[in-house]
Amino acid sequence: MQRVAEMMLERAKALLADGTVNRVVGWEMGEFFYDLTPAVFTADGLDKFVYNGFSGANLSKYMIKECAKDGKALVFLKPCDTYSFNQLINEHRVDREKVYIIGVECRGMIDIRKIRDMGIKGVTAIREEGEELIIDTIYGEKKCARKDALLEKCLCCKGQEFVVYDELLTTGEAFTVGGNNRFAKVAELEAMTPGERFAFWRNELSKCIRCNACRNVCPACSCLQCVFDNPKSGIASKANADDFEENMFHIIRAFHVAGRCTDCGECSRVCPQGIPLHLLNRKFIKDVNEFYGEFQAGADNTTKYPLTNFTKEDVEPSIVTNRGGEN
Amino acid sequence: MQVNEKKGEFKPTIVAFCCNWCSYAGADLAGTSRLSYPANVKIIRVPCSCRVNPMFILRAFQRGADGVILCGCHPGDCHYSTGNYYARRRMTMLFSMLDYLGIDRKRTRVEWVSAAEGTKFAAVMNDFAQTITELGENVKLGDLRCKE
Amino acid sequence: MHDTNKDMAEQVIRMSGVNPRKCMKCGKCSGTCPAYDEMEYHPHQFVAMVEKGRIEELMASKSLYKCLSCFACVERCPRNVEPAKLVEAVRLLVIRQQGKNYLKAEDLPALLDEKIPQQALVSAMRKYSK
Amino acid sequence: MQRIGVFVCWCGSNIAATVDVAAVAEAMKNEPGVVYTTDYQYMCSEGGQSRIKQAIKDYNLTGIVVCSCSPRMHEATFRKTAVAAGLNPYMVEIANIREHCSWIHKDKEEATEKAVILARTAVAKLMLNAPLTSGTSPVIKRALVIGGGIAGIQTALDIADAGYEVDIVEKRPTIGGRMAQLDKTFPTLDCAACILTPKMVDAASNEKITLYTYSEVESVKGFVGNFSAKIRKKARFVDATKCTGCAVCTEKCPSRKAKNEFNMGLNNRGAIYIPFAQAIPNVATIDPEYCIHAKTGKCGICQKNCSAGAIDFDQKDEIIEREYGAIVMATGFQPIKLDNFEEFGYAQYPDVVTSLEFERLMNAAGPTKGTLLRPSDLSHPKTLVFVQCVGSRCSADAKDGKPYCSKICCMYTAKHAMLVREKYPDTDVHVFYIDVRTPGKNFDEFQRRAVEQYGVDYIKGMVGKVTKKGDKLMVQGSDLLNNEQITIAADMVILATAIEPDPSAKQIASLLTASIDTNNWMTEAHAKLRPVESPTAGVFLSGVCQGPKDVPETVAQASAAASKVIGLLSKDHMVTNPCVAQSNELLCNGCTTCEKVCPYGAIEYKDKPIVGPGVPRGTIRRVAEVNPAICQGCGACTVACPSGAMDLKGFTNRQIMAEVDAICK
Amino acid sequence: MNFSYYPGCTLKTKAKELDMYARKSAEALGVTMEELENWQCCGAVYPMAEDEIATKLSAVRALAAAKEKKQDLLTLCSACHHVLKRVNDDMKNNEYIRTRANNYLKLDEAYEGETNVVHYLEMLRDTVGFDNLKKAVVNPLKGRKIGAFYGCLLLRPSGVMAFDNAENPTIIEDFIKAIGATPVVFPCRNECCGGYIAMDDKAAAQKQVERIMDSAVEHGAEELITACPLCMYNLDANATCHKLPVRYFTELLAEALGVK
Repeated sequence: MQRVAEMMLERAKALLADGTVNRVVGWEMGEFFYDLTPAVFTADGLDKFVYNGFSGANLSKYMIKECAKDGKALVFLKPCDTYSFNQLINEHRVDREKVYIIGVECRGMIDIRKIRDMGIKGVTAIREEGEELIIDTIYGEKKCARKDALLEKCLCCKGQEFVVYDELLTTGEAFTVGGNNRFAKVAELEAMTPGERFAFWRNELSKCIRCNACRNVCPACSCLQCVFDNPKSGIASKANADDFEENMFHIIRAFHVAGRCTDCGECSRVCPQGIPLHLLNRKFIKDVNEFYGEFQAGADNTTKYPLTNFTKEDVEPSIVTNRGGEN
Repeated sequence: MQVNEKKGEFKPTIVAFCCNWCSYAGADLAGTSRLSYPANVKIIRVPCSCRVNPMFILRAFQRGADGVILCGCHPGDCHYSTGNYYARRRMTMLFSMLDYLGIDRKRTRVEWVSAAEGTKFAAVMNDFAQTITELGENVKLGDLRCKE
Repeated sequence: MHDTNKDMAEQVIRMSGVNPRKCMKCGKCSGTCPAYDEMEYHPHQFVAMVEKGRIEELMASKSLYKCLSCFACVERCPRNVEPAKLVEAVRLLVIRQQGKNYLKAEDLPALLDEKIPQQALVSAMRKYSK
Repeated sequence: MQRIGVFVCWCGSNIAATVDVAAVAEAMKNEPGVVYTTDYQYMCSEGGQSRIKQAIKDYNLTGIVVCSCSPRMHEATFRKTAVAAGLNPYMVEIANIREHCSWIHKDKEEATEKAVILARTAVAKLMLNAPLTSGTSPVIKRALVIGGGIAGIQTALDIADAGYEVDIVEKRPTIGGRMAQLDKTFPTLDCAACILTPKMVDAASNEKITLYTYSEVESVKGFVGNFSAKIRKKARFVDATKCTGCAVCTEKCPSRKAKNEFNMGLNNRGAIYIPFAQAIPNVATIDPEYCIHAKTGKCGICQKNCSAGAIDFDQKDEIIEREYGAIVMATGFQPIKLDNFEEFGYAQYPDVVTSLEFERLMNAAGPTKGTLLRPSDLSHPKTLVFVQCVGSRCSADAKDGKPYCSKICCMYTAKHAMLVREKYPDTDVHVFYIDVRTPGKNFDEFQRRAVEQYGVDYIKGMVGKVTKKGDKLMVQGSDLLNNEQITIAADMVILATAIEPDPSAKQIASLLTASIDTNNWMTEAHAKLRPVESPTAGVFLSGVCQGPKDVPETVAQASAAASKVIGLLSKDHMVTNPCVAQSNELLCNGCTTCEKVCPYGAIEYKDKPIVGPGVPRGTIRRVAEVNPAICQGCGACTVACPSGAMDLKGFTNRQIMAEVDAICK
Repeated sequence: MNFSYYPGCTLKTKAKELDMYARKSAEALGVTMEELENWQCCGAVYPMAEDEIATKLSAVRALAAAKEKKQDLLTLCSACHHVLKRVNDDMKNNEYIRTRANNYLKLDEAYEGETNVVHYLEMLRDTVGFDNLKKAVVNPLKGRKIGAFYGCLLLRPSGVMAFDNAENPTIIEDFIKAIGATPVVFPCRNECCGGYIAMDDKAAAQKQVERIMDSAVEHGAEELITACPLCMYNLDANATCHKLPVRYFTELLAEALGVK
C-alpha cells in the first residue's frame, strides 16, 4: 500500500510538472486518521495527499464538478471506482477529455465501524502487516484479521479490472480480495415472510435522519436538483414528517438509480445511521440479472441499461405476483 | 380505506391506471356492455402504460390505497409501439421491490387489456378487487418514530 | 352428448394432451395415413369424434389397433393437432380396463417366428396390453 | 386561482337512474376551486352546451369539469364548447360517470359515492391544468412511395393527379411488381399486362412523378409533414440516359447462370438484363454477382455490342436526399419458402410448382411462351392437381407456415384451373381444397363456373404426400366427402403457396418507426376506421404490405392511401397535439436517458444558454429538447428521467398525483 | 471423443450385427462408445399419453446415467433413439411429466433433460464429419446402388427429433456417398414399414413393405440399408414380390472402413 501511495505521489508531481494536468483529485487526512476525505490538490498542497486503507471514498462523482472547470484534472480511481466513472461518461456527466485517470491497485478498504464493533475502542493508529491489522489504541496494541475489518463493498469486490484509465499503478503482486456472494443478504431477505421483511425495513428505514449523505455521495445521483428537493415536483419532502416519506425517498432513489447503479456501496459506507441501503440497490441488480440477463452498469459504453431497454419476450410482471414461496 | 358502515365490511381502495388507447377503451366497453365490477376501483386515464411513474404507485400506497393495478395494451399492440414494453420492465422491477419491502405482492398487478376486451377488463377488476378484499387493509410503510 | 361419453371425451383429451378444437378439418391426416384403408374410423374422424364425444364407438373399433404409430399425421398437421395421440389415448382407455388387453401373453407363441426381434414383442405388448 | 364549474349530465336516465346527479353537483360545491355546479339532462345537447357557455361567462370560469360519458365520446365536443366561450380547450376535464360508473353499478348510493370521487378527481386534476396551445409545423408538399408495384403506382398516380410531387422508390430494376408477373386476373380474366403496363407508362410519363428504380430507402428522419429520406440509387453499370433498351446486350451476354427472378427462377437470364419487355424504365442492368467483367475484369462483350455506349463499369451507387411531407408503404409480398413442406415434394420434383411459377408457365411472355409444358421434360401435362392452403392457416405451434388465410389463393386457383381447361380441354384438373373462400364481387360465380362449366374436379380434402412413380407424381390425399383416401397420378402439381410480406417491409417499418404485427404485416392506426394509416403520423399503407389482398382491393386501398396523403399535403401547416413532453432546462442534467426510450426520436440534446434563478449568467449546458412536432405524447421519457425535468403536458406528474390523492383521500 | 452408449435389447440378440459393426467402426474412427452399466429396455415405443409416467422411467434412468458421466448419449436402434429423444424432450419441456418422473426416481439430482441424445448417424455427420469419414474409408463401395430406408422413428415428429428434414432427408444418402457408394433416392424412403403391427396384422405390414420395395426398385436401388432392427425384420420377412437385400448401415460402414 505504502509503495503504491509513493508511486501515486510521484506520478502526480510529474503530471503537474509537465502540465498534463493542473490539479489532482485524491484523498487528504481529515480530523481523525481514519477519516480521509476527497480533496483537490495543486502542486504545493500535495504533502497532504494520502492513500491508505481508509481511502474508501469513490472519487468519480467529484469529477462532475471538476469537469466544469478549466484544464485537465488528475484523478486516482480504484478498480471499482472506474465503473462509476464509466457510467458517468455514459450519462454525459463527465468529460473524458478533461480527466487524466490513474487506476490504482486496491486490496480492500477498511471500515472503522467494524473495528469498533469488535470492541476495539480508542483507536489511535492502524497499520497493515500482511493479512493482519495492528491497531494502536489508548489501551494498548490490538490485532485483527484484515478481512474482518473490510468494507462491505470490498468483501464483494468486483475484481481488479479497470474499465477506464489512462495509466495504471499496480505492484504486480498477487493477492485476493472479496469473494463473498453480494446477493446473500438479499436472498436471505427474500426468503423471509412479507411480515418479517416489512419489519426489517421498517426498523432500518426508521433510523433515517434524512441527512441526504447517501444521495450526495452516490455517483448515480447526479441530478442538478433532486425531485425530493424540488417544491414543484409534488413530492418534495425534507424531514421525517408523518409516515412513508423516508420510505418513499429511499425506494424512489433506488428506482432512479436502478440499472445505473454500479454497486459501489458508497451509500451504505457514508450512512451515519448504518442503514444497509446497498441492499435496496442490490435487490434491483439481482432482479435485473435474473429477469433480463447479467448486467453490470459502467462495464462498457455501449450496452443499453436495463430500464431503457426491452425485449419482446421479457418476463411479465406477474412473475413477481406468482412467485412461489410463502406469502 | 373506506369502511361501509351499513354492512361493516372492508371496502378497499383500488387505483387502476389505464392507458388511453386500449385499456381505458376496454373499461368503456365493460361499461357499454353493462358488466359490473366493484365501485371501489377508480380509474386514472394515462396516455400510455409507460407514463406511469413508480412514484404514482408509491404515492397511492402512501395515501392509503390497498391495491394498484396498471392496464395497458397487449405487448406488441402499444399505440406508441414500445411503451408497454418499458412499462413491463419498470413494473416488474417495482413490484419485486415492493414485495421485498414487505408490501404483499398480490397488491400490485399489471394486466394487458385491449379495447375489445371489456369482458376481460371486468373480470380482471372483479378478481383483483376480491384478492385485495381478502388481503384486507394494506400495511403502512410507516415510521417507527411516528405515531401509529 | 351422453354423460359417460362426455366424461370419457374429457379423459381422452386430458390423457392425450390434444385439443381437438384446434382441428380445422382439412383432412391432411387422413390424406397422409398409410393405414387409412385398414381403418374403420380414419384419423380425421378420430379428431372429430373425440370432439363430439363419440368415444364408445371409437373404443369398439378395430381402428385403434391399425395405427402404425408412424407419426406422419402428427408431422404434417398444419394445426399441430397430433391425431396419433388421440388414437393412443382411446386405445389406453380400452386396454386399461380389466381383461380388455388386445394382445394377451398367451397369444404370443403362435405369432412368433424365429427372426422376430424382441422389440417387436416388447412394443406389441406395450401398445396392446396393460 | 382557478374558478371551476362542474356540470353533471344525466344522460337521460343512463346516468341519472343510478347516480344521484343532484347530489353529485351539490357535493362538488364544497371542493376547493369550484365556484359553480349544475346538472342537466343532456350536457352534450345544444341546450346543455349553451348552459356551459353561459356559466363560463357568468361566473368567469377558468376551467370546467363535465361529469358525463367517456372522454373518448365527448371530450372533443366539450372542448369546442369551451373554446366557443373563450376558454382554452385544454381547461376541460371529463369525469367518466357513465361507462365507469352508472352503467356498471346498481346500488345508487354506491354509484353516487363513486361519481363524487370521480368528479373530485377531475377537479383535482383541473386545478393543475394549464392552457395549452397546439403548435404548427409546415408541410412539405411531396410524397414518397416505397414500392413500385400496382399499389405504389396507383397511389403515386392519384397523388400526382391532385397536383403534388411524388417519388416512387422501387428496389427492383423496373416498376410493375408482382402484378407484372401475373398472366390473367380474376374474375374477369383480363390480361394483367394489358391493364398494368398503361399505368406503368402513365407513372413514368407523369411530370409530377419521379421514379427511382433499382433504389432503396436507407434512412428516414423527421416527422409528419417533414420527413427527410436518404435513397440509395444502386449502380446499374448502365447509363440510363443513353440506354435505348434495344436488349442486344442481354442476348450477347455470355453469363447465363443467374436465375430469372421475373420468371420465378424457371429459366436463366444474362448478367446484363432487362426484366421483361415492358419494363419501365426500359433500361438494362448489370448484376455484378454474375457479371464476368465485374468478377475478372475481362469480357466486356455488352460494352462492345452497345451502340449507344451506355455501359459504364465504373458507375457508383448514388445517394439522394429528399424531403417529404408523407410516406406511403407499398412494399408488397412474396410467396413463402416451402422448405418445411417437403411432403409436397417441391424441392424434389421439378413438376411441383408454386402458383406464381404456374402464372409464368401460362404466360405468353414466360419461359414456355405461354404453352403449358411441365418443367421436367417440357411435355404437355394431362393431369394437373392444385393444392390449396399450402402454408396458410397453420397454427402457431405447427412446424412452419402462417396462421392467416392468404386470401387470394382460392380465386387464382379457380382461375388457373379454368384457364387450363379452356386452353387444353384434354386435361383433367383436380383441386384439393379445405374451404373455398370467395367473398367478393362476382367471385363465387367465377369459382362455380370453374366447376360447372369447365368441369374442374374440386375435392374437399388435403394432400398428405406427393411421391414419384415412373413419370407420374402420385398425389395421395383425402376425399372427405366420400370418406376415402385417394391417389391421383398427376403430371403436374401446383401449390397455392401462402404469401408473406416482402422481407424489406420489416426493415423499412423500423426506419419509419411504423409498427408491424407478429407476421410482419404493417399495423393500421385503427383496424376498422383507419385502415390505410399507420399509427405513425404521416405514414400510410397501400396494398398487400398491410395484409393479403387481391388486385382490386389493392387498388382501392392504394387510392384510399393517396386520398389521405392528398388531404395531408393540401394543408400548409400541421396542427400538433399539445399534450407532448417538455423538458425543464433548469432541471435537466443532460444524462440522455430519456432519449434512449423515445420511440420517435423526438428528443435531441443541444447546448443551450440556461437562464434561471441561481444559474450563473452565461451558463451553457447540454440539455434535452423535445421536438413537439415529432413527440406523440406517450410519456416514456417522463418516467425515465430521474430529475423530474421531463414532464408531459396535459398529464403532468403533479396532475396525476393529484388524481391519486383525490381517489385515496 | 467419448459417448455413453445405449444399445437396447434387440442389439444384444437379433440385431447383434448392427451393434458389432458399429463398435468396430467407431473404434476405427477414434470414437469411444462406453456402454451404460445396468441399462434397461427403453420400452420400444414412446408412450404418448400424458399420464404414462412409469413406462418412461427406464429411458429417464439411461438419460440420467449419461448426465452423471457428463457425456452425450449415443444410440443406434431407431426405436431406442426415438424413445430416448422424446422422453428427454418431455423431461426438458413438460413440467407435469418431469415432476412426476423425478418423484418416482428420487435421483440424487433431479433430471431435467440435460443429456444430448445423439444417434450414431448424427455422430458420423456432426462429430466425425462425412468428409473425414470419406478419408477414413479404405474400401470404397464403388458402384453399389444403395437405397436409404429411413422409416418413421428417426425423423418424426421433426420438432422433437430434429434429425433431418423429415420429408426430404439427406443424412443417409450423404453417408452412402461418404462410403463410396451411389445413393438411390426413392420417394417411399420415409414411409412407415408397418413394423409395429407386423405381429398383429401381417397383411397390412406386407402392404407397406410392398409399396416401399416397389418404390426402391423402380428408382434403381439394388440394396437397402436401415438403422432399425424392426424395419430390418419387417422389410425382410414381409416382402412379397420385390425383395431387395436389406442390411444395417453399420455393416456397410464396417466394410468400407475395412473392419468387417
